[in-house]
Parts: sequence; structure tokens; C-alpha cells
Amino acid sequence: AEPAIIFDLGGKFDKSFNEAAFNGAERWAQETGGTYKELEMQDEAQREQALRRLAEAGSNPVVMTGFAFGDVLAKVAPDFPDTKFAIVDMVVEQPNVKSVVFNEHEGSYLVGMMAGLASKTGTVGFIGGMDIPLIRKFGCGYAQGVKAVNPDATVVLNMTGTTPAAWNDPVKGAELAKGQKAQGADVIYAAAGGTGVGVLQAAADEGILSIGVDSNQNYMHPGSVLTSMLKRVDNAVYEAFKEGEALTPGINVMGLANDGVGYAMDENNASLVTAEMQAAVDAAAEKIKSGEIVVHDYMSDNTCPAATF
Amino acid sequence: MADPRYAIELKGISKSFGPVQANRDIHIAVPRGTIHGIIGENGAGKSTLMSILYGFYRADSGEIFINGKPTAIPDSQSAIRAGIGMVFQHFKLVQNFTVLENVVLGAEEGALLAGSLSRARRVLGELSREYELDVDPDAVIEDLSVGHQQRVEILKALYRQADILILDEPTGVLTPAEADHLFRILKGLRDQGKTIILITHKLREIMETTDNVSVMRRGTMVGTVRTAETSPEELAELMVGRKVLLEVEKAPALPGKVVLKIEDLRVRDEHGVERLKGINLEIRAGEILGIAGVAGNGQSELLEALGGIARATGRITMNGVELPLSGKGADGRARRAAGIAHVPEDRQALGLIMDFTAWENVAFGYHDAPEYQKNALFMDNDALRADTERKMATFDVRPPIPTLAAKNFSGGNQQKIVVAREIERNPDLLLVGQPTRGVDIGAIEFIHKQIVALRDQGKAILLVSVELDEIRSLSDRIAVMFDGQIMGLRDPETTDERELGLMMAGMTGKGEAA
Amino acid sequence: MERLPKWADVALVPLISLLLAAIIAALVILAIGQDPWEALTVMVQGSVMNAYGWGYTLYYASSFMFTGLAVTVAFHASLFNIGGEGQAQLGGLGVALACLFIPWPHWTLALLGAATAAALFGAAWAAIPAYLQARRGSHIVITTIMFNYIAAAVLIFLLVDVLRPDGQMDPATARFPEAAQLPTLNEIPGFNLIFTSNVPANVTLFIALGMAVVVWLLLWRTRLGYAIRAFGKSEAAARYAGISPFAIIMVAMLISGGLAGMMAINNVMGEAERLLQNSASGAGFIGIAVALMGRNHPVGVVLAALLFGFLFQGGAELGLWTKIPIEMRTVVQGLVILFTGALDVMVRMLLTWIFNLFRAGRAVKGAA
Amino acid sequence: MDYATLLQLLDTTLRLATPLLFACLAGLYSERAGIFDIGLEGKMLMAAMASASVAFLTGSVWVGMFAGMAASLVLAGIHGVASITFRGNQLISGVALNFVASGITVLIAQRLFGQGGRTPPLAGDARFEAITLPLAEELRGVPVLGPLYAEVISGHPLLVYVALLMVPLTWWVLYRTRFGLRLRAVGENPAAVDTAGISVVGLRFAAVAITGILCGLAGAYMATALQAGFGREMTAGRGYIALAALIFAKWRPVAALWACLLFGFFQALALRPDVVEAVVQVKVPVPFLDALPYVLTVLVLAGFVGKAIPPRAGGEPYVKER
Ligand SMILES: Nc1ncnc2c1ncn2[C@@H]1O[C@H](COP(=O)(O)OP(=O)(O)OP(=O)(O)O)[C@@H](O)[C@H]1O
Ligand SMILES: Nc1ncnc2c1ncn2[C@@H]1O[C@H](COP(=O)(O)OP(=O)(O)OP(=O)(O)O)[C@@H](O)[C@H]1O
Ligand SMILES: [Mg+2]
Ligand SMILES: [Mg+2]
Repeated sequence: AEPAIIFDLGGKFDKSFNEAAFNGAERWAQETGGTYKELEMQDEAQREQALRRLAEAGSNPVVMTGFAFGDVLAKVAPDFPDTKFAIVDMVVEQPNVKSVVFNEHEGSYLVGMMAGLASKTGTVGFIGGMDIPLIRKFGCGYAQGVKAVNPDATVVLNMTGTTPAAWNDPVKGAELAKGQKAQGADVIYAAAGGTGVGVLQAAADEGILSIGVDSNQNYMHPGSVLTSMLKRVDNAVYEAFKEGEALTPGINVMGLANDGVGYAMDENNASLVTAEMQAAVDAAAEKIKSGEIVVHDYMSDNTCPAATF
Repeated sequence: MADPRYAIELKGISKSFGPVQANRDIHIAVPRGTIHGIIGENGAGKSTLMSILYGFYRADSGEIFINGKPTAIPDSQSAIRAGIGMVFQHFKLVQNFTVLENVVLGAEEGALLAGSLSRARRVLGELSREYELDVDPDAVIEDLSVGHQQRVEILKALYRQADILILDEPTGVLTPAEADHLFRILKGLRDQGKTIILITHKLREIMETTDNVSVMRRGTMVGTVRTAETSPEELAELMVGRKVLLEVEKAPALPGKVVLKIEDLRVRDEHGVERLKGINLEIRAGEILGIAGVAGNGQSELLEALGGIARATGRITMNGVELPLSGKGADGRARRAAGIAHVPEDRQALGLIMDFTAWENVAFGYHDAPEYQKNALFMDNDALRADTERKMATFDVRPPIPTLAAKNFSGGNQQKIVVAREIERNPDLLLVGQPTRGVDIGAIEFIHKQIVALRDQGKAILLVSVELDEIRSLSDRIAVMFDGQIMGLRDPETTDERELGLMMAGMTGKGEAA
Repeated sequence: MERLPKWADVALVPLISLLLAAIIAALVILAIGQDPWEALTVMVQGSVMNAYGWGYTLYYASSFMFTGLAVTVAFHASLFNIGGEGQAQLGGLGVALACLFIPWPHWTLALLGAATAAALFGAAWAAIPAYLQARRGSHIVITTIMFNYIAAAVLIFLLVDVLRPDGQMDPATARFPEAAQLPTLNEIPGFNLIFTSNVPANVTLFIALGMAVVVWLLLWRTRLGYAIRAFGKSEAAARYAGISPFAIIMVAMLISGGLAGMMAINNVMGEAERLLQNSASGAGFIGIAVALMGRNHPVGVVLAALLFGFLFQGGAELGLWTKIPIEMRTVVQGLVILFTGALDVMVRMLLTWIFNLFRAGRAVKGAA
Repeated sequence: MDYATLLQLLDTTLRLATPLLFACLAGLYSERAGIFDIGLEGKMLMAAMASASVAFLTGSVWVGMFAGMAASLVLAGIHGVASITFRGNQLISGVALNFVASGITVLIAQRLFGQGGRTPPLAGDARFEAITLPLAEELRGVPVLGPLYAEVISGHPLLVYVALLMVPLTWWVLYRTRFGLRLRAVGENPAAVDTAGISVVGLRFAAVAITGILCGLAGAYMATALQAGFGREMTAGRGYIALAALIFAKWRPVAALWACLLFGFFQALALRPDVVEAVVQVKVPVPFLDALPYVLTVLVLAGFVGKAIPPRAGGEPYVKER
């Protein structure tokens, strides 16, 4: 059967999280010549209908991006025992559900190091989307990375909001970025979905550096985006589509070790990242893979050694 | 070709609104430099005629000549250009503008205001001196008295260099002193060569101010006379026409105890103007007390205060119990509970819900009456419809269809529905305003009979009407109202139309000013 | 110019308005390079050609019946309640509190309790704008719009900071206990023969239909309804009749808010089974279109709610199976409101003109 | 809160107040002429979409801006026809057009760019760039005022200054020109205008057109200056806040400036809950900050903060009578 994907609020062209998922699906389509159904959420209350409708219409597997589907999927999955589901960013324990979660703290640690190394002011910023433990996990990993290269650095942390609207509020993102710049920040990491577009734009306008998230966002403002924390949602979707109806249920953790997270280098940021910086970051990546460095996961105990939220 | 001595000449003007012919083949000629009065009953078509002259309405047929030249007046702009100014009964002023701004509005020169305003200030100064029209040009309209607002309207017209000034019932809202001042101004204007058309119901004003007077009746022009050669009596007769004086058969009244006692009743309108200035009256069981007067002299306020619609001060006592005049218990519902029924003057705006069916309207004001309830929850619409059918039969409402919307009945039949509803309640006191306005002769007779029958059952009736005939033939006692006060009480047997007419115009029956 | 016959005014005017809206919508679809006919086919297929589609169409229709009736009751008192959205969200809060904090033994009791709470909360949210209108003359349209925004803020605060269970990331309450969950149509004996899979339409549908009857009885059979309608037609006349404007404004808005609030038993209790942010999903606004389309009569409202249920479900299908974005239904909704609510004079003039053409034609034939 | 933070807040305030100010003045013209317009939101949205789309396609922000004004004018025209020509319900017409705009902007943007109802990001000449006012850097050293000038006053896109200039201009038009006098009159008493021989319909259409143009500027600013592109529902209720500001300002232009700055300041505060927390020493939930303009408006409407009396003929279609 045709696979299907549901994008969360923010839409598949958010240049970030959902777009990564979209790219994975496209890659699958191009490689296999297959077709798939897709749906963008507009509204909290539609999630259940979207899931049901796709399952009802025979799509299999049905992949969805975003923790917010968790509750609804737990309710819907049992109604369609013959359909396989995959959810990104949330664990749903059902016999026909594959849950893909990422070690975002590891990737964030790496770009945090990069930010610490690139900063001239010793102050760097973090702008999260919706204030939830998942996003604090990004911020906490980032702060640890910054502190690892510059223990005296200041990390300014802001969240865009407390509701899903925070994923798609570029105005607020831009204003927060300008606020952080006024506080001295010269590198800002946006982990905020579509809101990040505003952060990156503001950073470019203000002449400071930014760090993208999820997808490779370096191209958006060449010479201004220091790097992007890659969260390979595309791989997760691609894999799920490729497995097709034979999708293996269970929890799948994607970290540095299995290329689930990383940072982006390309011609757009080549001039911003020195060889030494890259060497330092790569070395840290190896140590994380080997377990020599353990980056604290905020979600494990809801605390952060390097930052207070 | 028309005669150039006339500032205005109208030839064969006709205008109808649907089935209503408001003006029928009107001819009138107004010599330049005169004050020309127009009188006529309510609805005679005076305002319609003037609105045609000012370009507000277009005549169905007929010609207009201004200073002898045929002139088309399709809109107000053309009227202004032809030198016509109009002061409407309801002023057309912007309340929160200054006098200056109101005067300049529409007569600005150039896109910027500064020049216009300073010119207007200068011209206004000149006009004020010339015509005794002093108003502060920087005063805001809403702070001005009605009389001053009216002067602003006149100034507006003069500023536009109007040679012809139309005033529609200008004194309806003025105090006598203000009215006197207005007439001095008008005479001044005439002496400067302006032509003035004055519409009024008050014979005294016609007699004192005008040079000629035209009388309208039911859409036609009855005649034009020189004021100096006529008398109030003659005008009243022309105006009212030789209508059949309805003979209402009624036995002599047998007045009983006092049902309603009114003491020092006062009402202010929303602008704070006192419209009822201390009314004292007693109405007895078994009598009809008629209130005569020209519309707008406080009769409506009296009915509304008694009916619980308007807030009032003073004291009213119904069958020995004082009724509150404001606050809780001062509403139509409480008055009905106290035994007061009310046929309002304006049946369409107050007495009926025009979109409701006849049977719904029969419950209007009485929708919580026990006999219209099926149980604690629901109204008994079947009973209501049956009751309506019965009332429609009794009162000969045509067509007798309870489910027809009120708006689809003719005016007379609408009135019958209201009268039926209120009379059949068997109230101790019936307030009736203009019971036969716009009602045909047959229905008038019927409604009159019903009112008399109610009286004969020993009920008290307060009748307000602008129709003198009606007042005279129905009432057992007549009170004449003028300017919010009772001018006096008369016995219909001993008074005559002339005396009442003079009292209605603000003079005592002896011919002196009040 | 002759008047329109009553049947034309009641039935034809809304139909023509609808037709005009549909024509413009079709043009819009054409303009974005899609096929209107295909769009219609997809909408019909997905919403009324199978039980599954009906399950959704009826679910949406139930919500719209409540909000449509809410607007209707206010309209009859000549009050324009744009606050249905906020009132419905507050109703959702009432439902959530009732379901979460009271241990209901059975869903029937839970339904009764939750419906009461929903109505009370919705009414309370309408009470302030009503009071401000009645006593201080604050325009109810503006205040209800403001209260929609304030409601959204209040709910975000409560969902994020107060009602969200520990460890949950999305701003929503916990799921309601089993005993507070309503049977859906596929769980009701008899209906489960038609609705074989899980559909969101639930017992609330019958409550909505019941409320339509109640509103009809209220408006046309009770003293209160009589007073509301009289006041709505003419405030001056209502005063003459001794009907208190203050009381009518308050009562009509409380009923209206209560009805809007009761919508929450459909979407919050019947479907989501927890309170989400923005739970009303615009149904409060659709209520305006439904009431206008339904000519402010409960029967019309029920029919219009079905129509909008179809539009809503069909619109969702459009988003799924065609390249026409789901926003198409917002456009249609706007067009329907525009033609039925603001351009009704134009539609009527158009119809009158056509009628007169007809009459003239007949007269000519008669003469010949 | 230190001075730098304050300047930062004021800087944000000015940026966020600009679309409110355009929309608020837009509403002012319409409502002063007696036509209520709750469709400001829809017109802004429409203009945002049109300006961003055209700016992207032509590469010129100026062409984009005019396209935005034209799109907004189309909606204004429909509102005019419905409420002036056909004497329809102005409130319902406004509500309806907001719905239409909300949907159709996404449809068009999706059709043009296929990016989920967004336009591609704008860059370079397709966007209004910040302008540094003369001497901004030189004066930065002057205590207190220097940073104020350099940080808050200077460094905004052109439209911010246009919006500010619209305030005295509107005041002047309203109170110093013939058009303004007639406009104010027609909103207070159309009969007075009519009997003075001026066309009520013409005046009202002119006012509605100005509303369209100003909403067009508001939307163009949102999409091509404040942000770099159009996104669905990007005006996010600003049209309603502008309406609230208009009531707050009691329909007066200079007061409108202050009201919009106040509401812009609230929006700026809502962006910086950390600052609020630092100042008031308690954690204020962001939703409360978000709701502040609406609560204030209700208080104004209720007459607790001075009575707001709308133009007397507002909302009523003009029917000729004597
Ligand atoms: N716009 C209108 N539509 C329908 N009928 C109208 C209209 N204006 C006036 N009429 C009718 O035309 C007739 C003449 O009315 P008009 O106002 O000219 O009388 P009037 O002499 O000025 O009366 P009044 O002394 O009461 O002012 C009345 O029957 C009135 O009801
Ligand atoms: N607004 C209306 N809508 C529908 N029909 C109406 C309306 N007004 C009047 N009619 C119809 O036109 C007929 C004539 O009405 P009109 O008021 O002119 O009667 P009339 O001759 O003045 O009678 P009456 O002397 O009783 O007032 C009425 O009997 C009624 O059927
Ligand atoms: Mg008159
Ligand atoms: Mg009649």
C-alpha cells in the first residue's frame, strides 16, 4: 500500500523539522518511483481525523512528525491493528507503532561548541520553539557544548511560547533574536521550527551568526548561518517508508553513533568555520560516540547542569 | 411663461408614495419679499411639498419656477444653487461640530479649510449684525439651545446666499420667547428682500408673521388668502374642511369616583428639555377626558408617562394607590397590572410589532396573561388564535385572518387590532392616543362606539387627539394642552371650536396670549 | 416594484445566496488551476457517500447546530454574538473540569453533568459582554470579539500551567476517564449496523437535535421567547409592552452563550476526550454562517449545519485527495456569510427583478 | 531593567506598533465616515500576501507594495458595495471578508509558489531594508538621548517612518481640509451632509478606499519589512488589536499613535516575559500579557477608562428621509 505522512503544525515547508521529514519522503519517492499521501495539520483538533482518514483509506505505513501526535496515536492505533504507524519525537507503546526519537542533546552539544568557538563576545543565544522538555533538551545540550569550549561564556536562553503556535512565529523569533543581540549575543541557535526562519533572518539583518536546526539551513543566509544541527528526521521517514508494511515496531533511538544527529558543513558556511573549529568538534563527536563524553539529557531528569530554564 | 414677480411658482405638483397621494396637483405662487405661511393638518402634504422644492424628493409631475425661470431641482445641490435654503423640523446639524464648521460644511471654497473658516467667520459676523442672529461661531452645536441651533440652520442657509428660505414647523421645538425672536429675525429677512415660506400649525404665528397664507388639506391646496384679510376662525375652517361632524351617540356621563389623580407630573426628554411642565388632572370613572392640542405640546409625553414608558416626576395615584414614576415598577407591565390599558399614538412604532402576526400582536403586552398560558412552561397559542379570531370578529378586522402579519393590514385595521386588544382587557383606565388617525370613517365610528361603551361600563378614559372634532364629540370634559401645560378645562357642550383652537394656539379663550 | 412572495424570501433567497457563493468558489478553484467538478466529486464522495464520511459530517454538523442555535437566539434579540468561539472554548473548560474532577458512575450522568457545566461556563463567558451591552451600551460585537481572544489566553494559561498533567508535552488536559466518554454512533445499537468503524459522531448529535427543538419551543412557544422576539423586532415597542430590555439582553445572551458552550460536549467530551487548545476550531464563527443561512430558524439551522458539516468534511477530503488546500472551506464559509448576511439586499433585489420579469412576461402573454 | 533593555523594548515596540498604526488609521478613516470595519484584519492579510508575492516575482518591493494596496482595495471595494450601495450589515460584511481573506491568501500563495501557502523568503530589493537616519552613529555617544536616537528612532524600514508621518498627515486631513470636514460630518450626521448638497455615497466610498490603501501599507509592511515573506494568518489578529486601539484612541489620530504604541509595547513585553519577570518580580504568564490589549479595550468600551463615543452614524446605512 501507499505510505502516508502527516506533517505537524508549521507545515512541510518550515525549512526545518517538517521539511526534513518531507525531504525524506521525497527521497524515497525518487529512489523507488513510489507515491505517497501527505497531509499538513492546521489545527490541534484535526489530528485524530487525519490519522483515521489515512488509515481508513488504506495508507500503510502512516508516518507522523511531532510529539503532539502521541496521545492521539495511542488512541487510534488499536483501531487499525493491520496498519503500521511511525511517530517521530515521541514514544507510543503499541504493537503496530514504531517510535523514533533522537539524541538532540548530542547534536546540540556539537553546535554549542562551534558557537562557543565562533563567539567573540563570549555571549551566545538559544531560541527554542514551544517550551517543552524536548526543546529544553536541545538548549541544555547546546549550553553544555558552549561551556565545554568556553567555561566563562554566557548562554542567553529564550523560548518562543507555550503552545504549538510557537513553532510558527517568525516575528517573535526575530524579535527575540534582536533582544539577544542587544544582550551581547553574537551567535544564536534556533531550535524552533518555522520560527527559526525569523531568527536566522534577524541574525543576518543584524550581522551576527545563527545556527539552524533539523534540516541543513546553511543556504538560507550564506555567510551568516554558522552551521545547522542536523536531526535526520529525513532518514527516519525514509527508512519507515522503505520498510513499508513490514515496518518493525518498537523504539528506535537515533544519535551521533548511528548518524541520527550531526552538524552541517557546506560551501555556504565554509568561510565561517575554521579547520581548528571543525577538528575540535569532530574530536568531541568521536568521544561522544565512544562514550568518553556523556552529554546530559535534560529529559532524563528534567535538570540541566549548564543552564537554567 | 411664469410671472417673474414670484420667487417661487409651483404648477401642478403631484407626488405619491405607493398608494398614498401626498401631493395632488398643487399650484402655489409666492411673491418675492414676502413671508408665506402654509398650514394644514398632520399628513396634509406640507413637508412633502417642501421636500420636493428642496430636491429631497422628485415630484411625479409638475413644474417649478424660481424667479420666473423654469428650474429643475433633482437634488439638494440644485436647490442650493437656485438660492433655496431649508430649515428642517429635525435639524440637519453635526452635533459635535462648531457653528462655524456647520456653516461651512458643503460651502467650502478650496480644499483647505483655513480660508473658508476665516471667510465664514467674517460673513457670519456681518449676517449676525444684519439680522440679529447672534451665535458664537466657535460654540459646539450640542451645547447650544434648540433656538440657537435653529439660528445656525438659518445662518447656514444665508451663508449659501439663499434668497428663499423654507422653515418647516420651526416653532414646534421653541419656547415662546425664542419663537418671538425667530419671527423678528424672519421679518428682518423679509425686509431685506428675502422670501420666506413658513410651515406651522399655530394660527397665532400665521396671523402675526405672514403676508399670505396657503391652506392644504389631504394632499391638495385648498386656497391661498392674504393674511390681513382673514381670521384664525376662517383659517381653522379652511384647514379642517367641512368634514362631516361625526355624531357620536352617547348618553350623558355619570362620573363616579376619581380613578386616576395626576399631580405635578413632569417629564424631560433625552436632551433634558422639560416637555411636561407640571400637569394636574383628575380622571373619574365613567367619563372621557379629552386632551386637545397641536401635536408636540406634551400630549405624547403625558401618555408615555402614564403608560410607564417615559420616566417622570410628580405623583400619580390610581384608585388610591400611588404608582411609581421611575425605577422598579414603573414599566408598562406594572401599569397594566394596575388596570391601565394604553392605545399608543403611534401604533406602528409602539403598539404593534409589524412583523408579528395578528394573534401574536393580540398578546402584545399581555403575553403573560394567565388565559394565554397552556401550562407553566408554554403559551397557549391555540387559545390566543381563537381569542384573536373572536376579537377580529367583534371589531370587524379585515381580513379576519389571525395568522396575517400586522404589516399586511391597512392602517385602519391595524388600529382596530390595537384597540380590540386594549379595550377587551376591561381596564379601569384606558389611555387612548390618536385612536382614529388615518382610519376610515366607518372604522372611526366603530372605535368611537367602543370607547363610549367602555365609559358606560364605568371605566375612565383619557383621550388624546389632534382632531378637534373627535375630542369634541367624544369627550365629557376637555383639557387643552399647550407647551407642556394644561391651558384650561372646558365643557364640550358650552365651548366651541374657535375657543378651543385659540387655546391650542397658546391663547386663552378670551383671545389673549397666555 | 412588487414584493417577493414569502416562500421565495424564506427558501429562495438563501438558496440563491448559496448558489452565488458556490459559483464564486468554483471560479476561485478554477483560478488556482484546479477542477471545480473534481473538487465537488471528492467532497461528496468523502462526506456523504459512505458511512465513514457521514460519521464526520454529522459530527461537525452537531457542533455547528449548537453554535448556529446560539447565534440564532441572540439574533432574535437583535444581538450579534460573535463570541461563540470563546464561549465554546469556555464550555470545553467546563466539560473538562466536570469530567476530570467528578467520578461519574456512568456516561449518562457524566453527560448530564458535563452538559450543565458546559452551558454554565459558556453562559458565564457571555454574561460580561451582555451586561456591558445592557447597562453601559458597549457594542456587543466588539466586546465578544475581545472575549474570544481573552478566552484563548485563559485557556492557554490553564492548559499550560494548571491542567496539563506532569510529563505531558502538549498543552492539553489528561484524557477523561472511561466512564466520562460518550458512545459514538458505531457504539450505539442499531446505528452500529450503519457505522461499522469508529466515527466521531456521537450521542451529542441527538442532544443537538433536541436543542433545536428546545430553541424552537423557547422562541415560539414560551413567554420568554415571545419577549425576546418582540424586543428584537422593536425595542421601543417592547418598552411599551413592559418588556425589560436589560432582562432580555441578559437572558438572551446567557442562553446563547450556554448553547455555544454546550457544543463542547460534542468535540471535547465526545471526540477528543480531553481538552485541547483551540478546541472549538472555528465552529463558533461557523455558527454565524449557519444561522444566517438557516434564516435564524432552528429547522434552517439544522439544515445549514448539515450543509456546513458537509463543507467541513468535504473540505478536509479536498486537503487529502486534491491539490486544493483545505483553506478552500474558509473561503466558502466567508462567501456564504457575505452573500447571506451582507449582500442579502442585493440577492433580494435580483430575485425581485427576476420575479417581475416573470410577471411581466405572464401579463404580456395574458394580454395576447 | 537597565537602559539598554529599555531601548531594546522600545525599539521592538516601534516595529510592532507600525502595522497597528497603519491599520488603526485605516479604521479611523472608515469609521469616521460612518462605516464600521472589522475587516481590517482581512485586508492586511490580503495585502501581505499580494505584496510579498509580487515583490518576490518582480524583485521590487515597491511594485509589491502597490500590489498589496491594490489587493486590499479590492476587499475594501466589496465592503463598500455591500455596506454603502446595498446597505448591508457592515459587521457581517467585515466578518465575511476576514474569512475570505484568511482562506484565499493561502490558496493564491500555494498556487503561485507551492510552498504550503507561504511565499519564498524575500531578500535584497524585494524587501524594505532598515534605514540609518543621519548622524545616528555620530550621536550615539551623547548620553541618554544618543543611544535612544541611534537604537530606537533610527534603523527602521522606510514604512515605519511613513506610518509615523501618517499621524500628523491624518490629523491635518481630518481637521484642516474640506475633505476631512465632510468626512467627519458624514460619520456623525449623513443627513447634514446630504442636505448640504454633498454625496454621502461618494464620501463614504472615498473613506473606504483610503482604508484600503492604509491596510495595504500595513500588510506590505508585515510581509516585506517586518518579515521577509508571507505566511498563513501572519497578521495574527493585528487587525482586531488595531480596532481596539482605535476605540482606545476614541477615533482620534494622535491618540491613535499613543494607543498603538501602547499596544505595541504590550506585544513587545509579551515577547520578553523575562524582562517582565525581572521588573515585577513575579512570573507573569505570557497569555496574560497577550490578552492585555483586549482586556484594556473591554474596559474602555465599558466606560471605565473614559467613555468612547463612536461616530454617531457609525454602522448605520444611510437612508434618505426628512
Ligand atoms: N417617505 C414616505 N413614504 C411614504 N409615505 C410618506 C412618506 N413621506 C410622507 N408620506 C405620506 O405622505 C403624506 C403627507 O405627508 P407630509 O409629511 O408631507 O405631511 P405634513 O403635512 O408635513 O404633515 P405634518 O403636519 O404631520 O408634518 C402622509 O400621508 C404621509 O404618511
Ligand atoms: N406593508 C404592507 N405589506 C403588505 N401589504 C400591505 C402593506 N401595507 C398595506 N398593505 C395592503 O394594502 C392594503 C391597503 O393598505 P392601506 O394602508 O393603503 O389601506 P387604506 O385604504 O388606507 O385602509 P385604512 O383606511 O383601513 O387605513 C391593505 O389592506 C393591505 O392588505
Ligand atoms: Mg410635516
Ligand atoms: Mg390607511
